Amino acid sequence: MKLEGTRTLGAPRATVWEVLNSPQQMAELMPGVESFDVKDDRHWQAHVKIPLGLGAMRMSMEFEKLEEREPEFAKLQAKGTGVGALLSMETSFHLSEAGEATEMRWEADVRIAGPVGSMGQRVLQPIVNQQVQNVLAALDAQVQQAVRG
Amino acid sequence: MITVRFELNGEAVEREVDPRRLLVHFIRDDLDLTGTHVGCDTGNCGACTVLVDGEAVKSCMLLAVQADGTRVETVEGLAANGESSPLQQAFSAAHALQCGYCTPGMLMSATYLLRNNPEPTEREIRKGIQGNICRCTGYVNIVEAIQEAARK
Amino acid sequence: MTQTTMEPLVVEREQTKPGFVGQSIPRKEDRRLTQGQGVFFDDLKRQGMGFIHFVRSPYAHAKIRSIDVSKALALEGVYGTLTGDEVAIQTDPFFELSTPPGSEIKDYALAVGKVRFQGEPVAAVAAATRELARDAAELVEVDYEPLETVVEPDAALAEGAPILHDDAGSNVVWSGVFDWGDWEAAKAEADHVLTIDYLHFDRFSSTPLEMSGCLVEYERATGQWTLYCNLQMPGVGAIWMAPAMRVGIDKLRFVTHDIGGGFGNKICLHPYFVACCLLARKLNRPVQWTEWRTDQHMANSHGNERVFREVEVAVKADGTLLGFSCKAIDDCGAFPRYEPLGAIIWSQVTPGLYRWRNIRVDFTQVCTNKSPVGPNRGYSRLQHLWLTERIIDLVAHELGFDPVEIRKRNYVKSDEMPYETPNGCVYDSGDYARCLDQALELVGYDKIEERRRDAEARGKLLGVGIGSTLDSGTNNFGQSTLINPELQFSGNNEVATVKLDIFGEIVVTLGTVPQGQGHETTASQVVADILGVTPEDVHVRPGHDSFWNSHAGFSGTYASQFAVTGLGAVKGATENLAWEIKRVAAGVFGAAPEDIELEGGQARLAANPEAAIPFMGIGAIVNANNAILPLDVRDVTLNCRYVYVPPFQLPDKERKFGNLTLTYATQIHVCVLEVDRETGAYELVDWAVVDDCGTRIHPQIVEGQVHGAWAHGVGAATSETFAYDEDGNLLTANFYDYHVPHALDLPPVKSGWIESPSPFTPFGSKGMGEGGGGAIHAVCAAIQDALRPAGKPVVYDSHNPYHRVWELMTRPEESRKLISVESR
Amino acid sequence: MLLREVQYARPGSVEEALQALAAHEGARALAGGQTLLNVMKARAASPDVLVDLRDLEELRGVARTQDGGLRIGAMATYAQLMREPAVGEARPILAEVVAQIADVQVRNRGTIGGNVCSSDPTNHLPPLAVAQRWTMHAAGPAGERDVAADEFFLGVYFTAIGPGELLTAITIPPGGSDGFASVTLGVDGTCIANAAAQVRDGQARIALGCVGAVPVVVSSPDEVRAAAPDAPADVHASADYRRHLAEVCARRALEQAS
Repeated sequence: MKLEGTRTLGAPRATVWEVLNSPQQMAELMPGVESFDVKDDRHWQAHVKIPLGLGAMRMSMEFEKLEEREPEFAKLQAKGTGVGALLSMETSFHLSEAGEATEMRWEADVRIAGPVGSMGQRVLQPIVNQQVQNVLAALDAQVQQAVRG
Repeated sequence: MITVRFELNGEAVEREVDPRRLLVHFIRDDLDLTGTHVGCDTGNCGACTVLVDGEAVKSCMLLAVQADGTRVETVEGLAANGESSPLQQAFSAAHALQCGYCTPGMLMSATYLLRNNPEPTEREIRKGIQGNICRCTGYVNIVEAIQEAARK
Repeated sequence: MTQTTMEPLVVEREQTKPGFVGQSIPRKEDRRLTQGQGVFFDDLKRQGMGFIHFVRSPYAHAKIRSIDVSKALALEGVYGTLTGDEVAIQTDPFFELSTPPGSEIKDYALAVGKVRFQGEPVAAVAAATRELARDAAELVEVDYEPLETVVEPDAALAEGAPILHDDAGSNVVWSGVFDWGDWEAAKAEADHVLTIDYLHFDRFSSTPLEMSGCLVEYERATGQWTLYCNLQMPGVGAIWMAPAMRVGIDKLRFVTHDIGGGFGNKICLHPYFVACCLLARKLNRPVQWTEWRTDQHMANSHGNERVFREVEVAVKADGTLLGFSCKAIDDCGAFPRYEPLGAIIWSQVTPGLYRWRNIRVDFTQVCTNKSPVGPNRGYSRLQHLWLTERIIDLVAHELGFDPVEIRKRNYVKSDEMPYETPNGCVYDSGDYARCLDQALELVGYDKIEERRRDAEARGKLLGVGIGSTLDSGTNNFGQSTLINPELQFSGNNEVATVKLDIFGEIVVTLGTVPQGQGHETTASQVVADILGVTPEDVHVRPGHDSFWNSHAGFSGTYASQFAVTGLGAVKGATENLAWEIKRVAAGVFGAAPEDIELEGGQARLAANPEAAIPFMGIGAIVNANNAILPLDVRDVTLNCRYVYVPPFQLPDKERKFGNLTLTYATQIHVCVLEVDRETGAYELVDWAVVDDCGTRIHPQIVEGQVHGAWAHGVGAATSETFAYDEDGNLLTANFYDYHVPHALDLPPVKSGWIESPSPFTPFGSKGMGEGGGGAIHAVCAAIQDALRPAGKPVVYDSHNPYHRVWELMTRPEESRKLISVESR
Repeated sequence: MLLREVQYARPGSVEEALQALAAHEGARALAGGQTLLNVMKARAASPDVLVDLRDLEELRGVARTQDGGLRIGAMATYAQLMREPAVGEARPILAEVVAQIADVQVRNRGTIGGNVCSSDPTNHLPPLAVAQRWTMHAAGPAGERDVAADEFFLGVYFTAIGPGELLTAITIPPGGSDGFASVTLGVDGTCIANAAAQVRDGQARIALGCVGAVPVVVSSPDEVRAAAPDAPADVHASADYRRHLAEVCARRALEQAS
């Protein structure tokens, strides 16, 4: 499943870069993070509980930073296990200056492997879309917070 | 463990049960009534259909603890003293079963249908057994058997 | 009759008096099954039994770096685990049927070092309850290194494709060219050559409602395993399992009772069963495994998926078909298992129902990262029959012939029977044109144009389609040698034992493994007629047990053969018993056996019916009072085992030529459907099917099989598919997305029949359970007919869900690119 | 089929139910269970405590409201809605639509509250709720509150019913004229696309299911394509085909409503 989009964030590029590259700040972006460990500057691990009305979906996520070109490009890989499914996601983002603001172009390739059971495809794609929107909204908020200092 | 008490085919049952145990496993594994079958893991096939307080339900979509205080009927309760009911006889006469695996659930859905609608149309019969998958018969003779039982 | 090169097979049939054979008597099985008293393997329990849950791969292709079972073992109530490493030490790879490269594939009970399809078992856990076993399975930690995945057969053959089996060094399992007649000459002689670039026969299975599984007991003292299970072909299961487990074949006792549908999908259970046996031995306790629905969809046998490319058809101006040529690429998934038998079994019906004599098929079977395939109702023939039907319809569609007329012109005629096909098979009997006429009449074909106009007024496109197929029954296993000349299989056999017990009970033991076909009933009809009793007097033991010693190497219930092999064995055994009874009675009366007749449960002097001994007396004399018998009758056992062996010869390996099956039943379907112009959704509005399986032993059971085969075909054509994404994830892993037709989805069906008795079989009957997939093609043809006004798209797939119909009608030019005609 | 460990509570009143829900963060209300238990069987979601609402008779009532609408208890089953004369009088479309859900057995257990709270994009009732502007009544630790259907559906398996809250009833305002159309997998099967429409005072309001995480509202079928950019693709329909079906359903639902 390939997703992509562009979003303008109301902060200088350096600020946005900082938020996106701080594991701790990243942790704040993700929904339902219960614990977060920084193994080294390229590897992190998180336990997340994606809140769904029917009960939480628990996953264990491993992150690896694959590539970075400060301050304009980074590529991350995330692998999640749990719920009888495997999630792997490769995300990259390009930051460019847009006056005072920063334009972020992002791409994500999400793959879900495993017997997703009765949840099935019909709901997974909307769930992923929804989580991406949550992350982007949280990013916005984080960036604003960083601007405010 | 939680204590459940209910009436099963006219007899009182009282057991301790793990709350996570589904009614179908409780009936089959704990109460040893193996006529109720499991054919899927998503509530689609209807092989596990039983009547709870007179209503057809899939016993794989009900926890055993939810049966507490109810009246449960399974396929084993259809034949009085070993004498097949007219519906069971009609299934045999019309060759409405081959492997017989879906049959208990199918009979329970048909029993429910005929109790509530003694003279169903063909369409109503088909709608009444829509929740029961049969992989052997193409439903042709099942529909005929239920029609035949209704006539009697 | 055409000249045949095989020796005559004709069976002399004596006149029999009217009896139970031919009547639809009540089924013996029904009472227990309708009262919830059936005995299915999952109903059985043993003290201290462990429940097995398999840990399965979420990846379609990955290396296994490590497996850690420690957390699972630490859970209270867990009895033990089994991993691929243990399996690799304790067993040998299963026997492979193929020649190289397929023969080099190593297939074990659990994945060893690598997984090759999603759902492949990598470890097994046994625990005190089903729930705990699943809890523990979740605690097994497997470290995978994902590998590139290949899911399309074409891609698997491409240069540089990821290789599934390094030992084989190629994804090809088997390949070979079948060339009969003279295709090049036929093409040169043709007035039109039609070319179809691509046809696809989709992946699905019959998904029996009862899941696969077993309860295994291991006896330390003797090293004996007993498997209470639903394996539908135990003889072959034992051939796979015993050598792999390094034990003698008698160490594996298979017991079946009631089975909730098989359809071929319960033939290849041996990997699971070996894992269960190893756990039973390791844990020294009974264990049971019941597959789950999701498991069955992900990892049990799928039907063979097949792509046809470069299909060329030679046609005369008058519509006479001269022959065809094509490439067939068969996708067997991750492991061959029963394959590559599918690479030859289609050739039982090489020309379909048609008289073309020049046929060339370049066949390749390939592995992909999908679930392994296995026999599935209509196994390997329905793919090929679908091809022949698709060809006929596309020829009619493109060259302007009437689909009915072109069929009748090219069908093998009834007066040409027995008919030898280009590859030496002998079609025993049949009247295809008469079946087609009857089916057309049942749907009111003469009024179809009126209905078409009526549908049009409602915004619907009405289409009519024909599917005409053969159901070849009673295999000559010699066909396996056309795949691998080293194999030592040929002919076929089935066993029955009929005995008269001490109190006069008649007991029948079958070698077969019924799954709903009513063998107890039909066997009792045959026995009753021969012994002069009623079916109620005959007890047929339900199910199968290796320890009954009433089976042979090919015993089982598969491939449309019971009415011939099973009942042939019952007839033979009962006739032997009847003769023994007569000898005993003759000994008592001082008469000749020929003077004795059997009637009303008695043996009596034909000339003086007052002089009679009830069967109870006969049983008592032989078993408990034999001193009164003359010496020359003391060899009588009243326990008669008979092996039916059909009259086959070895096929010609060089020419891939020979008689591969004994009987050919016919099924002709006519489907009428209406397509919604706005959505591509369609509804089946009428259906007729006419069956001809020779003499019918039990007409109601025959009709039931026809209905069942029809429903499977409709499901496969409309809503049942095992679809994978590019990463090898199965997208239809349960009954939500894999939609099995329910009672509202299927229209009432009109069924008819004719009887063309087989000249080759004991009762004139033919095997008929599989049906040949006629319904699948009927839907395809009807869609093609309906969409004619929408730019004449070409129906190229056997599976046509709404979205595909929508694509066909909105972009007809896309599918039309697949077809071209060269006319001279 | 085999659930993770779970605790079970069986409150006797709404108050007790709210207490039970508040007592555990991982507690979830169990109504008919026809979705929840299935998701638990797949072990996709695993609540720690199930709070069974079966004894809450006060959640089962169906009655006409003074303005001619309907007030339906969250625990009213589909089968009950098919029988209730009040539904037939006030909003016959509701009985028609619930009759298409799954099968007899599921309709005997499944509830209107469960259908909207599970918020599966292929469910029948969310688009109907949005098109007809249902009001959802929730009870929670902070008292009762009403949520408009427009604000109720937040995502897949995700609604405005927050932790510790319970949907108690639904009010359906008095009708305009209604329509519902779907394309399903098999007759009366899972929806591949669906749409509900209401025409009131000449104004059309159409809600589409299946094309996003939550129902998408349009006022004309011509707007469907633009309004559903993220329609999911699956084995039954590509995104484009699903949008097309949504447009057809919108048109048919509107036609029925007009």
